[in-house]
Amino acid sequence: MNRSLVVDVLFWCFAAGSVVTGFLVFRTDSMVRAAFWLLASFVGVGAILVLLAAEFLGVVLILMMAGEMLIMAVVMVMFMMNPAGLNPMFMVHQHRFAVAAGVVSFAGLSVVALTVDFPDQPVDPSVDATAELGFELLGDSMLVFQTAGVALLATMVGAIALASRNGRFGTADEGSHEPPLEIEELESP
Amino acid sequence: MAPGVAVVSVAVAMAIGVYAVAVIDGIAGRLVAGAGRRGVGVVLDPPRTVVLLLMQRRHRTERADAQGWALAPALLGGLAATGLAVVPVDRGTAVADPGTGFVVFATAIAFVMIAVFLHGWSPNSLFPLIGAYRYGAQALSLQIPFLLAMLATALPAESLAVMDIVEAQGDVWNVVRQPLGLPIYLMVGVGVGFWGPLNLPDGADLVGGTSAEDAGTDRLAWEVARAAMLFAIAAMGAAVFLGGWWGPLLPGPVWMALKTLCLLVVMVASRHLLARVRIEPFVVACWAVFIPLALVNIFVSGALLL
Amino acid sequence: MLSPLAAALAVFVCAAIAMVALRSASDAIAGVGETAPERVPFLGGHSPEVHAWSRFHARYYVMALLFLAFDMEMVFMYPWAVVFVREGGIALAEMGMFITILLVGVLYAWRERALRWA
Amino acid sequence: MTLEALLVVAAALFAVGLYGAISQQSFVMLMMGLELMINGALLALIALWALSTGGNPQGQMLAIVFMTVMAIEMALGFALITNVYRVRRADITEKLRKLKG
Amino acid sequence: MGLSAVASRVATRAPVPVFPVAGLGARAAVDDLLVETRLRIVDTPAAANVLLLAGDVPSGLAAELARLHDGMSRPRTSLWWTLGASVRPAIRCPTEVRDPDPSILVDAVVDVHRRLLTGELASSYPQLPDEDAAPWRGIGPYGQGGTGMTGGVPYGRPMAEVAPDRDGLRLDQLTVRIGPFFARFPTGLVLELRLQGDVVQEAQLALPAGDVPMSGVATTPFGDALGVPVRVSVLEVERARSHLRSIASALVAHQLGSLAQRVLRLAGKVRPGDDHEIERLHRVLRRSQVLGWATTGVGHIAPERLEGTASGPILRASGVARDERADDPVYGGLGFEPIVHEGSDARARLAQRLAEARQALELAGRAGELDHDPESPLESPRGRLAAGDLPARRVLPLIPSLLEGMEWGDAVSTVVSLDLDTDEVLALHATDPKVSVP
Repeated sequence: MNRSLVVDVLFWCFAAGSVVTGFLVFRTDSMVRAAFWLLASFVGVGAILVLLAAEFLGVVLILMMAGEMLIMAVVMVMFMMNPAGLNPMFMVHQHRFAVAAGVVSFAGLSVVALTVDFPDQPVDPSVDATAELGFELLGDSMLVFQTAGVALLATMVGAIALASRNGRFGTADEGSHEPPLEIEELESP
Repeated sequence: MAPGVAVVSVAVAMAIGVYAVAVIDGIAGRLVAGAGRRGVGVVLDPPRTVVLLLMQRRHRTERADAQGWALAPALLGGLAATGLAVVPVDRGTAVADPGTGFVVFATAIAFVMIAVFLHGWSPNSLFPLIGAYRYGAQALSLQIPFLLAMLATALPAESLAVMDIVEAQGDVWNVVRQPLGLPIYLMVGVGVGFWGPLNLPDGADLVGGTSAEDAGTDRLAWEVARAAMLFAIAAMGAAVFLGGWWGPLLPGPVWMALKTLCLLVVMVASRHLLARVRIEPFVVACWAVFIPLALVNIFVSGALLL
Repeated sequence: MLSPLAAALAVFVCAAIAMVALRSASDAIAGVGETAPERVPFLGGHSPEVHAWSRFHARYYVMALLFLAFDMEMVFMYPWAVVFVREGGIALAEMGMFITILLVGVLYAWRERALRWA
Repeated sequence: MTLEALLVVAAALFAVGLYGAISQQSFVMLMMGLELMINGALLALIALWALSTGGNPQGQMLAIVFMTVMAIEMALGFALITNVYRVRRADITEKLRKLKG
Repeated sequence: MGLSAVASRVATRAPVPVFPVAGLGARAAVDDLLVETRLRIVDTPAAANVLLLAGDVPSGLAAELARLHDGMSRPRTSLWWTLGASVRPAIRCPTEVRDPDPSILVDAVVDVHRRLLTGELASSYPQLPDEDAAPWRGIGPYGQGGTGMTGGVPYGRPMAEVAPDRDGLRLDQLTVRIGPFFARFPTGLVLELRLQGDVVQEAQLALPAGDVPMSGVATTPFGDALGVPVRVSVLEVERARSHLRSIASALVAHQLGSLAQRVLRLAGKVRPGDDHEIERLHRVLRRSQVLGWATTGVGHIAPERLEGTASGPILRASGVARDERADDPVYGGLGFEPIVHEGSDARARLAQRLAEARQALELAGRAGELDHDPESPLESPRGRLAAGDLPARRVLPLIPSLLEGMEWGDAVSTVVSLDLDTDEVLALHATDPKVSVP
């Protein structure tokens, strides 16, 4: 079988898969499923990256997303009412506007993609992209690399300070008073 | 490699591995229990139990996530197979040897947490649910030490292909270069395979945890997938720490098999020798002890390499 | 002929399908169907009052956030490991600095008791 | 697999993400929309890197930065959600608006 | 011969998955089944094909027993091992085994299982009617039995409600009743728990009332010793056995089943003067760290809280040297000194039992023909024993406050470390459904 045909078929499978699963994220009642649909969408994109000769980036994207989406699922279940979708639900606002924004952005971006003439300069398959990335990391982009480290440190400290209840400044919710209990019936379609 | 050959060879390896885990477990259990040497049972009980589980009707809970329940063992089994596929058996002989084989294996390990979480979430039952969340804590803490312990072995090879990593151990095995690496790898390996002292998601205090509601082939598929995962971890450990096919006299694949068996015995026997750990101290230990240790391992072995 | 990653994918897909097939095989042998009381989740004899699916309080959420940030280091370390020997001391120094910065975060979490929850 | 096709797929992912980010009431679902948008952007970036810039290593570097941004966004987002929920018991955006001041 | 016939023949030789329920006077016999290689003792009914009822299962637990039975996957059957009991179990048991010999029971179980697999014995029918937990179909926009996103009873059950938490996050609290057939607890112990995540927010004892024949309590040598003179060596060997069984169940709870088998075998064969055997066991346990990482600091009870409640090893593991045997002239003549451990946690209690088992065998070896005087105070393996004053009665009320704030695994370790006696817990159902907190 022709190799490029196989690549094409795989590409369209992964592309359709990642878009469809990306859409299903907002169409499922169960938060765990939503998180894992998003994971599937990322896996699809990761697979496309692999097809695009960015083998390392593709695989590492999938690797990273496993942990991130598990955390996503855990946090979503914590902070959603009816997290498992035992009752069907549809929690949206400005729905028509959102649909319109989605359609317009898709149309606009597609037009850009199809009309702008990008230079045709495919990556050289003989180059070891991972090693290239390593040299870039330690060479020209050293500053970016170290900045990322500092940003991640700031994130860790910030996230812990925000999320943890018991910090050195006392209890996080001390002095706050709970809002009165309100029963809201949310619209269902 | 032709797709059919790839799939069949991994399937055979998986079957042998799962059977080996069951037999080693049986022998270790009998030795520790001080039971008599009625050896036939140890060898024949695993296949008999497989048939028994095939005849048991599957159990379903009310309002379960049926797809998730079906997917979880399938995912775990697929991940174990993928992990096995990237382990080289001999020089130039591997089912798959991608340039990023190492990362592929790490990805398979990372997805185990998805499989276990899904398995515990799906039945909509208390004990599986607690097991699932507990494994979340366990796996998130294990992940980084696991990746770091493995990563150190890639330094001398200058490559992320497992074949190159084994090739680079011709004169000295990585276990000598990085004495800290293998213990950490085995510890986290047992944790990833949720076995023995680190079998927290399926623990005895949760009367089976994520598999508490499993019956028949649900249970069979889950146990098979888990044993295959242990086997894949042992095989990868043998390849990247114990020099894979390198060894005198015997042909390479035999060495590989022997080394895998060694690690498998250590991992499987831990179940009969070590008590269940507590989840919270374990998480703290992972972050405060094992991650720094794994980093020390990387930097010290890196510095010695220069 | 398959590229190695495609072989890995094929192995994954086939193994997963085989596991699902194995799981479904017994439905033919052992039968399907159960009554409502047979579907009640096991709690040791009592039936649950509420669904187990709930806003489950995963108390390790702070550790999970720490993981989100710290895990990123792996993305940087893989390419680093590949070029480590060729780059030499500078690679060791740079990654040492990067990791030290990140470890400060872990140390902070540990000091704030963010890794404990019970 | 042409550059145009890749960019269209990326645009589709981005558009779905945008739809989610605008329409969802709950914070966490909103974040999923953002993630999906970043996902589309990442795909477009790598497509351009691979097929249009001849494998300039800075493209890969940028992709890694994207992933880092994604992680930081998630970590801080979840921390904020936790904090808001703890202090105000709000889990959807409307409630937060109502509680302002 | 067809494929399914071959399959069932192969499967009949596999270890039989059994879910045991230990009734009155049957705990020790059921625990000892762990060493049988032809059986596989499982913790959940879903995994079992045979439900083994041993001894008297009180009729007060009939509804729970029926639910347990229905939770088993098919093919399934139940089997009653009478062990001297006369009251029939509340569910139908097609097979009864009257012989107390475990090997005869194992033969019977294997035979029942064979007949079940080959179709000679029909899989038992559900005990409960095929009804949902609550009517729910047809109400609300999706038939969930209510309106709104969290309203109603989807699939027959309501959803959990939020409740405050020490963490400051108001998340769902699950109210569950665990027991009376939870494998890690003694039969009959029901804990009503409020769980947030895997942490126990609130625990209560919920012992159902019911008629329990009191016979089971009297069958041990300690029960006899309340009324008639009993050899001290018999009492002390029984004490060592009881402690070893308790250690075995702790080992099972910490996932060391095969080590537990070794301990149970030892419990079955110890004789007076076998204290060196326990010394060896002590070395093994120290090596395997059971007494270490899994139990240190778990289930800590401040010694002052034990005043007037628990006696026996639990008290002595908190450093209080109180033992009824110290006041007994017979034991005084044997040179008895109470053993104490510091720590007050699960680890100290395990170590205490191990040390006392060794001491008991030593004493038994020295006791010779001496008898225990029924008038003297009696120290059972679980503490002071007198007519109508069961040790479990004093220990049970400690559990609720002890478990609060504990992670589930630690909670189980704690309950296991208290070594509650099944017979005593079941007997409390009969006499006093409300165990009051002292």
